[in-house]
Amino acid sequence: MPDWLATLLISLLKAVLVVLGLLTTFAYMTLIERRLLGRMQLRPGPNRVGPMGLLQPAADAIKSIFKEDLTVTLADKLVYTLAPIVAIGMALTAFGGLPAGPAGSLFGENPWVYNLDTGILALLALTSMGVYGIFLGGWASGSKYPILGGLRSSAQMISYELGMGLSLLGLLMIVGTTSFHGIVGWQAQNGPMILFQSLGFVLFLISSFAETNRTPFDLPEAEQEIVAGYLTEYSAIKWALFQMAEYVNMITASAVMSTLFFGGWKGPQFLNALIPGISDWPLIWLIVKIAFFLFLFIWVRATLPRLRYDQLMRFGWKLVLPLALANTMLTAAFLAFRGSGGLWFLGVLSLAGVLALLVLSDRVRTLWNQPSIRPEGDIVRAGGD
Amino acid sequence: MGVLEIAKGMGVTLGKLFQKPVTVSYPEQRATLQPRFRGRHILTRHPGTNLEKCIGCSLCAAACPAYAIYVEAAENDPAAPVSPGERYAKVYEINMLRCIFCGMCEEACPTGAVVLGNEFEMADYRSRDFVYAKEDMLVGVTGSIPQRREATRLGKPVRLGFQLDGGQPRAELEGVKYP
Amino acid sequence: MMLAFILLGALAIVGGVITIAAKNAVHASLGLVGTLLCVAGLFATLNASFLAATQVIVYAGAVMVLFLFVIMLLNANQPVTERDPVPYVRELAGIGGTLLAGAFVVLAFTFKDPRPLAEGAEALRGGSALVMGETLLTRFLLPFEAVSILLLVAIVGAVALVQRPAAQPDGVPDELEEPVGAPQEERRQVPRGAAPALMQTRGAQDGEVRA
Amino acid sequence: MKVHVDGIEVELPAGTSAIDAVFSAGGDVPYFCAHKYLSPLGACRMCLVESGSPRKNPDGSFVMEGEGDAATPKIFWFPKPMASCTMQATEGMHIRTAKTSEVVAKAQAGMMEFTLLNHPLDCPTCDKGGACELQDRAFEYGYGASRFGFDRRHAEKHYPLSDFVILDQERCIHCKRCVRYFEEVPGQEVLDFIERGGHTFIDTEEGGLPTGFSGNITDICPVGALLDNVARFRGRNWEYDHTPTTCTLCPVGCSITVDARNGRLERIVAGENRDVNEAWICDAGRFGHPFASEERLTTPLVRNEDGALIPATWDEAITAINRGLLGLPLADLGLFVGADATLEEGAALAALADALNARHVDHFPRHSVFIAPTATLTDVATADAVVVLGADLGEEAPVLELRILEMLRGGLLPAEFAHGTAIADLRLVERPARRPERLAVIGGESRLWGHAGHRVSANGENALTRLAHPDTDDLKAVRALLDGAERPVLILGADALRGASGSAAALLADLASRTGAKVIAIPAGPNSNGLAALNLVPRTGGLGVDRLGEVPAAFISRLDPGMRAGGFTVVHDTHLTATAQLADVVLPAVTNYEKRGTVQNLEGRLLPLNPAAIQSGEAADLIRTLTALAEALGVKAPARGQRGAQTLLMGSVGVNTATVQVGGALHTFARTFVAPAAPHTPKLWTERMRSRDRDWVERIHDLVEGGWTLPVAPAAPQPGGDD
Repeated sequence: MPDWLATLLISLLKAVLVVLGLLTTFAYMTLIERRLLGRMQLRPGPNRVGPMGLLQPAADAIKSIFKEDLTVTLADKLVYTLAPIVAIGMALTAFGGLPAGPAGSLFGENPWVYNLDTGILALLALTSMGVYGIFLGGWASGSKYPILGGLRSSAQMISYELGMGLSLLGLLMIVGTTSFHGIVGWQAQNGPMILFQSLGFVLFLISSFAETNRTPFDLPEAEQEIVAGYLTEYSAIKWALFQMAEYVNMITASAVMSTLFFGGWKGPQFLNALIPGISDWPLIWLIVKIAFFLFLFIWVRATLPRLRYDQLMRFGWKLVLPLALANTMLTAAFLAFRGSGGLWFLGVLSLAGVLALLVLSDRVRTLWNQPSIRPEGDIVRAGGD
Repeated sequence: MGVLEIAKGMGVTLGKLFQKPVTVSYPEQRATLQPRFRGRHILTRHPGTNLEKCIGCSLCAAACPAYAIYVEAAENDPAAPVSPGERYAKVYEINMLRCIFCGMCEEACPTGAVVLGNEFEMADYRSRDFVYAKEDMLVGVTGSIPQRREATRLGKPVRLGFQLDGGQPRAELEGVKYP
Repeated sequence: MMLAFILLGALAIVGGVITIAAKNAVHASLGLVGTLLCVAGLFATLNASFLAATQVIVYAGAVMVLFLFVIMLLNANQPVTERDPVPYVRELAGIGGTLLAGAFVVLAFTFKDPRPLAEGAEALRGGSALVMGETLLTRFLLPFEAVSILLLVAIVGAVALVQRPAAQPDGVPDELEEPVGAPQEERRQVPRGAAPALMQTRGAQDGEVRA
Repeated sequence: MKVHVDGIEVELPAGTSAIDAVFSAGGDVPYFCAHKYLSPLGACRMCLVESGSPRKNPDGSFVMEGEGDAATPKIFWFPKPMASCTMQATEGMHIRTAKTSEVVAKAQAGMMEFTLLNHPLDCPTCDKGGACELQDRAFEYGYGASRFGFDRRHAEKHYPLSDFVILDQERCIHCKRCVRYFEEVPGQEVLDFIERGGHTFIDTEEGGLPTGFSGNITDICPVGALLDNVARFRGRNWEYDHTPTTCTLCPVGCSITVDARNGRLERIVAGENRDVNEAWICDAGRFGHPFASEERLTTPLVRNEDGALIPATWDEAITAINRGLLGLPLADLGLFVGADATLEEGAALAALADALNARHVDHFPRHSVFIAPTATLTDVATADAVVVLGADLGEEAPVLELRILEMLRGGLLPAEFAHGTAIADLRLVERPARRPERLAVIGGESRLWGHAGHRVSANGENALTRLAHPDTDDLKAVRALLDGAERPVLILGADALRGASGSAAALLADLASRTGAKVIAIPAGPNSNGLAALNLVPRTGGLGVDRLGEVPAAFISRLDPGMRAGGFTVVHDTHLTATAQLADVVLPAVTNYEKRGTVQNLEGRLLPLNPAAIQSGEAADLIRTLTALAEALGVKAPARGQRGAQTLLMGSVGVNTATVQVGGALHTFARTFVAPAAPHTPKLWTERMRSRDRDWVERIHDLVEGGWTLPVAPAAPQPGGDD
């Protein structure tokens, strides 16, 4: 077997493993989320299928697959089918570039599917393509609510994509590379990035919630307002694919946050003193970190109510984007004029920014919580967003 | 402090995660109902004579906003009276599909004969099975029509899926016992 | 590599054909998205991964989404069945196509050595952001800034265009205020040329602003 | 006469009672004992008002109040409230009701409390509940609470006064309406107060109430003391669908209200029609309704190959008729209808007969002669001499008997005001003097016999001849009564009309013109008068109902001659009668309680019928049935519904029955059709008061036997009982 073929096959195998892993995680994420939400709402949650409800995902899957797949008469059949595939495809592809351990640690192979020099950019590119799934799904349904929902959600995702990208610029400036390996390596030497880019992390976290359409930014699925938005006309497996894409995006977002701000696949260095080499164990650390962020996602969903649409847009454009820009400027200024000062000072500055935001949060809220006053004549003819 | 309030809320939800759920796995475990819960009607009897309290006056039917009640009265047989007085309900039917459990019948009843009890498990398949006759509602009859049908099929006593908080039904439900 | 190049190139051409041939505007846009993605793939095969990612983020991820936005908002995805709104557009397209084909023919005959390309790739050194940024902000600083000023001008122009005219005292609605969702019949009464021109400028300006 | 009620001045005729003055002024006074057609008594004391009149000086001028021009006659108020139903309003009288007078309001509330003192809280079980005057007035005028905690009076609660009327002595409030009714209206002294004070109760003589008109006391009882035993516990008053219509069991055409519940006819109560039945109906009309809900035919029946009648659809029945009448000349089809059919139905049948050129057309029962009525029932009540010739009114027209008895007690009709019949007409007196000498009864013995001053036993056929030419002293006396009276009325019954011929009509006309008597000939059937105006008698070469057996094929509607036609027989009836059992096809019919239409009563008054909500399956009235019959015969139906039949009627007799009002209107048809008829004796009681399979009275008896001796108090004391 030639080398290139072996590499290809191994890459394919890894890809398949990643997909399977992600889908299994997705399946059980639905269960875990429902159970956790249930417990947070003082009820047991689904516990009927199998012991403790463990077979619930299987039941859901069977149901989704064998349900009647409805298609609306006015739907654009091709795009209607393509949309969920685009959504899940982009979601799954995005995860492959994230390293889960040191090179060669997975039975002698690298624990990642592909490695790009422009890792973060590629990831952003792929997630930005995920908009198409929602957008086209809404349009192709040939129905009013889906198109409203699709427009809303794509507007939301585009808006927050900017904040998300900008909030990473500071990080990239510090590290000087867009490769995940480089970032992880830098963090292994200098400490987790959260220490120096807490403001950037907060903004990235918020943008991630918005990008993955999770509460409190789950407007695309706002059932009360637009009857589930772009999902309205979808049923059966196509619906499940969208659902899958959302959860996979959530997992990816968790993994990205872990990798970029919390040291990625490496564990805390001080633990090496207890068990030598523990921080280099593959998979474990990444999974633990991902699990933490997934729990955070669920926890927030159990707590926060959904934003209003105008609040959401104002929040994105008036708070997240300017702050991300400010964070970029701050970091750039620091890097340009720091002289011999250590990075800790940047950390302090960033933390101060976060704290200032916390303290000012009530004042700042008017930025996004109150509709701006417009002249009467304009309001009458206000079009869509 | 807007963020602080969010944090407080997060704290609340996290705290609830470690509390015992208030809901129960209903069919296996019994739900705990407050005694004031308003479920399926009970036609009570006078405790001493065991005569039906219902005198067939139709006032419940008149008060019913959903037109769920149908009453047909008849003259008591003096040898074997059904109710004290001259009149009793020969036919007393409530359509549980129409009933909105508002309790107006209970309020209208001059003798306290019809009282909303605590049973609520009445799901069934055919709409005609939701018309509860007198013998389905008289005190002493435990369980709804489908529950009793199922119990007969299995040869077991009817199992009610609830218990009362405090164990005692309302005072109006004379002679009614719930597990 | 060659295989990937041929595949992506063919797909890009197919996407282009769809873009111009599709009756449905949304399908046409999707074809364009496909082409853009394939071009990004071509960049990637040339080791210009930064360029590829940027291509996807900016063009496929943002510009085309906004195109689609506009198409959906204007409900312009109905197949074009009437005669062309722009006069002589077919003739112009024919001339343009001929010129382009001629250019390609000239290019094909004069094409000799792939070395400049390889040199470019070498210069990019794997297309990392570092090299890219250095090049742009040192050698090509002036063009870079010029382009950004151009974008700024476009933004200002777009804002100026979007700004609605003040309501007339007599309450007569301005021609520009014609509702975008008006039925075809009504729109046809607008003097020929005015409405399509409006649509065109809107589509373009939106794309520019977000880009 | 000017009377001031609560400051409102009203102009009233002299002799008006104060209570009517109040009602004329638009005021309201509660009352229980007063009744429009009974004498005022002042028993319940609820109608208390304050009243005062001006007083005159010995010189004839009014005692004045005030100075100079502002002086007005001084009103001398009675020191205490007065019962307005027994007080005559006088010129210049001032009346204050509870609306303006605290004293009156307090007095009425106190009186209500007093009345309720011994009234049991039976309302939930009482059939009167919801339509009870005591309930309503207690709500409007009572205190709303009782101050008395002691045990109430206990008395007989299930006391059957007759098979039809049940008395609850506890509920009685001693208004004496029932007692006065029996004394004043049917003239039967059978019911009275016994004991005194709070112990007063009502009882009958031995043997209970006489049947005839006893049911009216259940209508007039203001509480639930006297109740209709047939409708006992059948439903509550608000559950009934009330349909005001006309009773068509006899030719009087009393106004009734049919109360149905769940598609069953449960109760009939009297309606008010001053011109016909005032407020009274007979027991046959009131209690003789169970047939309407018992064993009704609900689908057509078709005789199959085995000779059995099996249920079928109308389409199948039409096919069967079509097949059965195949080859029969249409003119040979006999069309026979009962005489309680409406005018519209008759018109439809006549039109179909015309269309078919049918010869054998008849309605039954009818007399051979048609004597147009010249007297109205009001004429009867206000006559000064009535001669009843050959009639058993109890079987033929019971309420006519009441009107004759009204004549005997002076012919006083209660006054009429803007607010309706006088509530307390002071001219009516309790136990009025009767004048039996004004009534002569010629013929067989009947209930009226006992009231008549002149009784001549004569068999019917030649009684008229004998009255025209009196041969005995008795008859001469009757003739003298007739000759001497100013407003005599001659009433001819079935006995006199049976087998009568044209010469009898001429004789009657001669007699009437000589004596100035107005005439009522009681028709044989409930609507015989009306149907006589339609060509529903055998035509040239045609046969009547009496020769049904010779008719080749027949359609028989609501008639039970007990035999079938010579050939194919279609019967349209409400029950599976003897005739229906012989028929080839039976079509279900509706009773007159379920019809819309018009009938004409014995005095020539057109009266409307309204359909009550009684369940009768696929039953159809005659008009729609004839449509089916026409379809089976392959001809176009002359009328397809009520509208079409009304148009037909308009065309044939020139009467627009669509405009007939509830009270009815007198009408004389220009043309009548007569033909020889079989003799017929109406039997209202023996025919109508019988269920098809079982003696109806016996059923009531069973009911009475089964539930009568229930002890008032159960073995154990009832907590919160309905005492």
